[in-house]
Amino acid sequence: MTNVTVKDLTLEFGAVRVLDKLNIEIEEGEFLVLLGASGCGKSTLLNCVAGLLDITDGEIHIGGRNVTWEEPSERGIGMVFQSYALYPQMTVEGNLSFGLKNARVPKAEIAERVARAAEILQIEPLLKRKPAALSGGQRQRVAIGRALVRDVDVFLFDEPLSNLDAKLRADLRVELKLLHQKLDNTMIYVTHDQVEAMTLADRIAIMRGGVVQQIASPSEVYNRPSNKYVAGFIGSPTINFFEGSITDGTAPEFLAADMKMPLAGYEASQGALSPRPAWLGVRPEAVITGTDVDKQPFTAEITVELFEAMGADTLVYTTLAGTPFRFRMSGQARVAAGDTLRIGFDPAQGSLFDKTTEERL
Amino acid sequence: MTNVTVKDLTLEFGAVRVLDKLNIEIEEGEFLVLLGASGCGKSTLLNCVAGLLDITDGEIHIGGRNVTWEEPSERGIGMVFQSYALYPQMTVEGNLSFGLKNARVPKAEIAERVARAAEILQIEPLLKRKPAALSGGQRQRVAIGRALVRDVDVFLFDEPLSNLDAKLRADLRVELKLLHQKLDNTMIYVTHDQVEAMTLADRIAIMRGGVVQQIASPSEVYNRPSNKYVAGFIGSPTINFFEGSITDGTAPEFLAADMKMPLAGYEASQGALSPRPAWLGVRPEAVITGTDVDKQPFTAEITVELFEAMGADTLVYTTLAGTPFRFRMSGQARVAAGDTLRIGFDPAQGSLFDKTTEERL
Amino acid sequence: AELEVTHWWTSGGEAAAVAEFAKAFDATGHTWIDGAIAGSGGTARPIIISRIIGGDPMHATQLNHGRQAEELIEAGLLLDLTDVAEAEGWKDIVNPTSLLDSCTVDGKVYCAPVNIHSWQWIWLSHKAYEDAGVPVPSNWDEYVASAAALEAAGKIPLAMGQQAWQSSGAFGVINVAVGGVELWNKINVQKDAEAAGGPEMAKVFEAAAAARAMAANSNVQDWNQATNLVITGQAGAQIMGDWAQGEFQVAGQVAGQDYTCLPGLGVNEVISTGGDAFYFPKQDDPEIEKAQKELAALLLSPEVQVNFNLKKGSLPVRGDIDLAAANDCMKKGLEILAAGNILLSGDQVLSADTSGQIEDLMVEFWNDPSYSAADAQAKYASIIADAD
Amino acid sequence: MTDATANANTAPAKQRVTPRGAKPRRRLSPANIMLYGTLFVASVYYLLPLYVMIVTSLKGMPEIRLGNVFSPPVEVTFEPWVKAWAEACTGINCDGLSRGFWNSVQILVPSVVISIAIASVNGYALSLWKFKGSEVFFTILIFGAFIPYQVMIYPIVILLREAGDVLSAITGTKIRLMGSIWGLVIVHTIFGMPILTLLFRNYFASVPEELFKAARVDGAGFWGIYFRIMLPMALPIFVVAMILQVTGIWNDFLFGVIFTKPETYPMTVQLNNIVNSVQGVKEYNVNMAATLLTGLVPLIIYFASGKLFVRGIAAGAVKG
Amino acid sequence: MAVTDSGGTESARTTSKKPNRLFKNLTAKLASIPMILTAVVVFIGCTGWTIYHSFTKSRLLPAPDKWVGLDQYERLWSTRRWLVSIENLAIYGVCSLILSLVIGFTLAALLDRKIRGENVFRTIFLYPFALSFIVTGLVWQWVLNPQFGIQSVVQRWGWESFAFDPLNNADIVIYGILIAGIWQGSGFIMVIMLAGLRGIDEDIWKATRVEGIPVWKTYIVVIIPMMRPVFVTALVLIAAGIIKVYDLVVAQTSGGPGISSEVPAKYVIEKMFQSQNLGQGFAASTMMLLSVLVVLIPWAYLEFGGKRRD
Ligand SMILES: Nc1ncnc2c1ncn2[C@@H]1O[C@H](COP(=O)(O)OP(=O)(O)OP(=O)(O)O)[C@@H](O)[C@H]1O
Ligand SMILES: Nc1ncnc2c1ncn2[C@@H]1O[C@H](COP(=O)(O)OP(=O)(O)OP(=O)(O)O)[C@@H](O)[C@H]1O
Ligand SMILES: [Mg+2]
Ligand SMILES: [Mg+2]
Repeated sequence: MTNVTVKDLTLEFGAVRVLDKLNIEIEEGEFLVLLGASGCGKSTLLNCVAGLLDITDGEIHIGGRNVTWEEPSERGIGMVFQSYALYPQMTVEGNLSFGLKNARVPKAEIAERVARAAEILQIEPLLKRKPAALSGGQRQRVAIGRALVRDVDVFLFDEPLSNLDAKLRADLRVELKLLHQKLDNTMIYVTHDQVEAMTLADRIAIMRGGVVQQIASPSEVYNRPSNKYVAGFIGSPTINFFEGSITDGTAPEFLAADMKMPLAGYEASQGALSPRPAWLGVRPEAVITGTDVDKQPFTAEITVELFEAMGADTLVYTTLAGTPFRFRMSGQARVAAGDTLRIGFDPAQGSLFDKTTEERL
Repeated sequence: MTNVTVKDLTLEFGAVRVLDKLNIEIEEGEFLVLLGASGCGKSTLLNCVAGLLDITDGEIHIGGRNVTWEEPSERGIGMVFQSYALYPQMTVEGNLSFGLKNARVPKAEIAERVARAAEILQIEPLLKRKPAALSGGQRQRVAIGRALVRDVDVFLFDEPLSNLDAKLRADLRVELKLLHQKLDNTMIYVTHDQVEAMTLADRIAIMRGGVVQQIASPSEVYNRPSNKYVAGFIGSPTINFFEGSITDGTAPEFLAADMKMPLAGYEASQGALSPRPAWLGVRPEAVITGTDVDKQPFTAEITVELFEAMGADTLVYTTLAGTPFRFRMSGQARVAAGDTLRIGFDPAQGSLFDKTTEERL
Repeated sequence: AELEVTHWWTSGGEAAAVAEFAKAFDATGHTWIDGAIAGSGGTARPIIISRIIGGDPMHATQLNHGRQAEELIEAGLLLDLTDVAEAEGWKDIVNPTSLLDSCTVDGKVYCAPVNIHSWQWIWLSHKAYEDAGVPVPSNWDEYVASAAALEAAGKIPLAMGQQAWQSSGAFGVINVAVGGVELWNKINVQKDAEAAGGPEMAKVFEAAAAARAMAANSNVQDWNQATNLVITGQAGAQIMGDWAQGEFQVAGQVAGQDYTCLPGLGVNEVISTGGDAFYFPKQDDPEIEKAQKELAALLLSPEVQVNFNLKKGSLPVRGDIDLAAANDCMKKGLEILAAGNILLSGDQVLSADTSGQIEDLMVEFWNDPSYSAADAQAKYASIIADAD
Repeated sequence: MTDATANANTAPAKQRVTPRGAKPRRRLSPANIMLYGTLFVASVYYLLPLYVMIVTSLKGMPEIRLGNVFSPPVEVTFEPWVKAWAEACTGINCDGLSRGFWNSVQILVPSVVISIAIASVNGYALSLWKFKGSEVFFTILIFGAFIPYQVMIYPIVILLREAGDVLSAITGTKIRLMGSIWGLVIVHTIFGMPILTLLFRNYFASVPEELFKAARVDGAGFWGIYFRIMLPMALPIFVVAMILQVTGIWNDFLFGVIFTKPETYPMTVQLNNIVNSVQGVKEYNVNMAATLLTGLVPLIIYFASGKLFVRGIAAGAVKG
Repeated sequence: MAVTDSGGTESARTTSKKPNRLFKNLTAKLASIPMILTAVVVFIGCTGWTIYHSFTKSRLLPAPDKWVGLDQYERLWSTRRWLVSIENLAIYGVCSLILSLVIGFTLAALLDRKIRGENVFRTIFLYPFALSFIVTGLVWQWVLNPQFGIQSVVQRWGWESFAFDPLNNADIVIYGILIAGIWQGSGFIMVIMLAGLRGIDEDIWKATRVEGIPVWKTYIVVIIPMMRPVFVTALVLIAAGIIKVYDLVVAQTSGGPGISSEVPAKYVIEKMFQSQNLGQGFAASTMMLLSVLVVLIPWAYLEFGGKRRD
């Protein structure tokens, strides 16, 4: 059953159209991540769903009701902000119970709900403190708690972890994931951190300039990006693109500079691959070195120009077919600038994009 | 030849001792990264070296001179800040030349040096713009340029990339590395991002509470952390620790809960391993799954509790020997919560720490 | 030389009078730079004094003569005019002599008195009485009796400004009229607190309380606004010094025809001999000092005295001049003066501090109908007891 | 499934209006009536006196005596304005406010410039170049903001006299601070210092510290950083300081009258003279015209830079 | 923050000499000389001078040798006018503090509701601040004048018994002054409040809307507590103005009717210059200073002692 439906949503700030006839359907219990570069309209979309912005056109349905004209508090949503937006003068308990008190929920029930939320988020010892006396992670937990106590169906998160440091972010990410498994609410989560997006999402919606580019499961988005933008946006280190063309012939091949890359086995979206100028994207971790290289459909000899040893992995920078090329090796591998290496990969596991439309082939 | 020497540096803010008899020697042309948790005194140390803070005790030598009481501008250093700290009212060119004008460098030479720096950093087209009209990455480049034009021996960076988004950070990281290779200046670089530390540093100094914990090359820090703090601090995802003890016997073994892990081949710091309570640290990427498992000295059967698919890799959360245990699998691997997997690793490749002193054994 | 002269004569009649000084002085080849400060002595005095103390004094300044300048003289900040006084024979011509006495400290003369101002007048509006249909009274008692008729005709019986010095001055006038000169002297000169608290004084306070009731509807601030009420016939009378005459004159009214003046409220016909004097702060430029002395002499010259006092409505300080052009009221005053019915002025006998305290008391008393005469008298007596 | 919910939702909505697009808003909602009503009532309170001033200044005296203060002028006359500007008398000078205008300007310009210059340097030193005891001096300064001016007049008169003497002794020429424009400038600088210093200190404290450090590394000293970096950045707060000082100094009466002479009396002193020199009846129309004329300079400044003022306040004043 | 003057211990082994502490930040110290002089000589010196002379029998000129102990204070506290002044100041102070804050905040909050014509309204509320107290006093004297002002207009409309003549009624005259004082100063407070409101995180508003908190309640329960520093700034500014109130009273009522609108600053001035009793004036001003200290010291402690903004 769909829980949140956004129909033809258009939003303009004055003359600027920030969202353009946007459609999204979100299933009950789904964790949808909105991912995109800064300024692409993620927060705007979330605010529209929450009712915090007056939309220009379109409809929003939550839990089967058309809530387009309803107040935020009546939509059955809870929202968590990047800046936490805790009420600084109230204790954690006050923060959690403020909305309930205002809705005239009986005292006993308030206490119970607060206690439950505090337990779930493990913030019981903090209940009497003021936000200023909390660390960033604790604050964010309280902010989540504030949405939690409202017993709503839909949670909206606007970059909830951006203000935390890397370690804390990783921890809270896991907590959020577990929380979702426990509660099974619908969650819409805005981020521009792709690790968060990949690990948390049931589906990822990748936005660009107010338009959804692809909405699919993380692995689909990662492995079968629907266009060149998505492919380049997702993945770190960034995917390598070769500019070239698909050659006609019995077995399709990709011709970049002077290199021929066999495409046998490529799962084309529209059946067969026809010859045309195109981009080929190859992920850095798809590249293989060492003993198994020769099993790969495509192999080449490269010179290490620069390498970054990051502990677990080592990133090697080189040039292949006239374009800069990055690939990943094990952290245990010993390389040095100037070394010559044999690498191999399967171009058919990569992604092909039309040269002009940049759509996946 | 040592270029920067910090001798018994002590710094107190009022009653709080932030740096405590700190000693570091930095070779000419070396890239030293100061790594540590927030508040450990990295910026303070850097400011002391730059002469922006009055030190309480100790000495600072740069290029063989005792500069302890000299003005920042006389020390032959350039500094780059996290917030870029560009002068908002000046054009990029004005920003670059401000220091030179202050030093009454002849006009022609200023122009030349600015041009050279602009070329190195590829910011020629931006020279006439004000900082407000630049993107984050461009601003940071200008900030680096400001240090560059001063033709100094020592560059100090205080988290120069923290304010940039992930992608830009990765790009600029590479640029910095190349810049260092080209200039061969001494660089002291503060960060709390370990990827930066690992990839950029010739040596990493890991700080904690104003004290240097370990100062060594990245791979040494990563593979042979000198104590438990360093081991836990470096590496993402975090290293797994088993609490247990080293058993007496012909071949040393590590006993955690009911599991026996062979330690044959462990390179102990002090010769032999004597029986004692200890921690064993095993990195998540040292764990092997799939066909080669049985070649490993230690194998076990685990149940997947949670997994995070991050595209290139998948992180699996489980419990081993009674403690939470994380390990990394290829992004292509298909796992689900509840799956049972066979894993293996070589405990001797891990790190052992004394239970009480937490020093590496 | 250019002499900067500060004063607070800014109302119509006053300004016209001061212009006479300026004209005469300019005629001698010097320049009079006018430094008028509006808003009564209260505003002007701090300015004058701070400038003298601050070492950048004006060249001449108006001050009420009397005790105000005592300390400035002691501190040696004011110019000694004894040689001018002697040369001009002020001792002989200044009448009454008390005026010169007030300028004299340790036998030296420090100021040039320019006029005699008497508080002891009541000014009655003919128009108001015509409108009310009662004859213009000829003394205080008649006036009090006519108040009801005035009120019935929608007039304010007594016009009073609300500034403290007006309240205090009007009380002084009633004091002299009702209690007599002797009582006044006992209290103000001898500082007899017992007399101040005594039964005779009680009568004065009762009379003042009655006057207060008559003035209840008069809510103007400045004295000349109150005078204007009389001029326009909105009010029956005003107790005010002879400077009020200047206002009648400017309004083109004629004494005896449009208004009546009663010295000493028509009861005790006396003139209090307060007045204005000019002081000359010390300068270190002999050129200027010379000009200052010239100005001092000029101020008392017969011609200037006549012209000035005619405009100002005050009495000249010399007894040897003929004021043929003077109007009825002035003539009345001159007669009384000639008869020697004179009274020292409050400024001459009380320190500014004591005057200030009395003003505070009076302004409160006049404006607070619930302040009983007895309470006010008790407070008054205690002020007199502490006076120095 | 999706279709089902969509249909279920749209079907009954066929009869009603389907909520779509922006929520229709009533212009005259009770909330809006309250909001604008309150603003309107408040505006009346704030505008009433200005209206009275303008209307009265355009009436003739007879009309004033008859009508009420609020009735618009039947016959508009600019006579009072002319009189206030050029003809009103104080003592024997009958040249109205015109005399004071240039004096005010001559006092205003150096006072504003010097007081702001000194206060901005103070604020800058206090926020970025702290030295031992600097906070103590600052605290004293803030206390100074609360001292009634009147209390200080007497000692300051003496101080200026002594300072003048000292300067005379040093330079060998006769210098008088008391009574000269420079004495007044000093007084304005002193009394403007507490609030202005607070303003600048708060502003400069909010400037990123790294900027300051970068400039130090670049070899700029105290003045270099002040003039080259901080000054250009601090425009909004300079606007605030300038507005506060212009209005404060222009409106000042007490110091103007005590520390100047008749030939250099500022406009407010002339205003006081005109308003308090009652010649017969109070000429309310002239008084109002004079009042408006006197207030014109600060009013124009406010109307012209109101937006910058608010922005500057936001930048500096409320962070303390 | 910044360069602190926390010099270190002398260390003999350094070859480079440690500079003298006094010359550290020398330029900064030199540049601060005007401030230091003002603070020490003017504010401390003059205050001390004033306090000292309040124990003397100074008349027109300061007389440091005529020591009279507490006489001046005894007289001060037995003077009705002083007591009235204090009472007036208290009433005026409390009312103006509360009203300025309430009106200033309310107007700021209204302007912050994204209304049309914000600039116009803001200018209307702010312009009186550009006028001097003298002007303010005069205008309001005129508007409140029972013969031509509001009272007469309302009466002419037919409400014959309408009475509103605060300036002529000793019981309420201080409120008449208050009306003018608020008119003049509340616009500035409004601007400060507005600046404060604009600094509030937009997300807080969103959070309260999601939780369904009514707007008025959000202001009272959430926003106002968050604006504490702004209120403190406003409070300081208002309080500094209150203690100095003088011109307004002089222009509007000259302390009348009677002594019913006297204020301490006026008492000080008049005692010093008109009554030529410096000692008494100094005693009164010392009392004023004392009251300032009573208010200020706790504040200063909170601001500077409690949390060091280093
Ligand atoms: N109140 C507003 N008025 C005008 N334009 C706005 C407003 N709010 C946002 N925008 C514009 O709308 C676009 C989308 O903004 P939005 O905040 O939704 O981006 P975002 O995807 O959330 O970015 P970020 O990752 O930086 O949070 C931006 O170009 C922004 O400039
Ligand atoms: N001016 C100061 N006064 C007092 N304590 C200070 C001051 N500056 C820093 N500290 C303290 O010194 C310690 C070290 O601060 P420092 O800024 O060097 O940390 P850091 O390692 O750079 O942290 P981060 O990664 O957050 O930048 C912190 O505990 C901090 O609270
Ligand atoms: Mg956003
Ligand atoms: Mg830091």
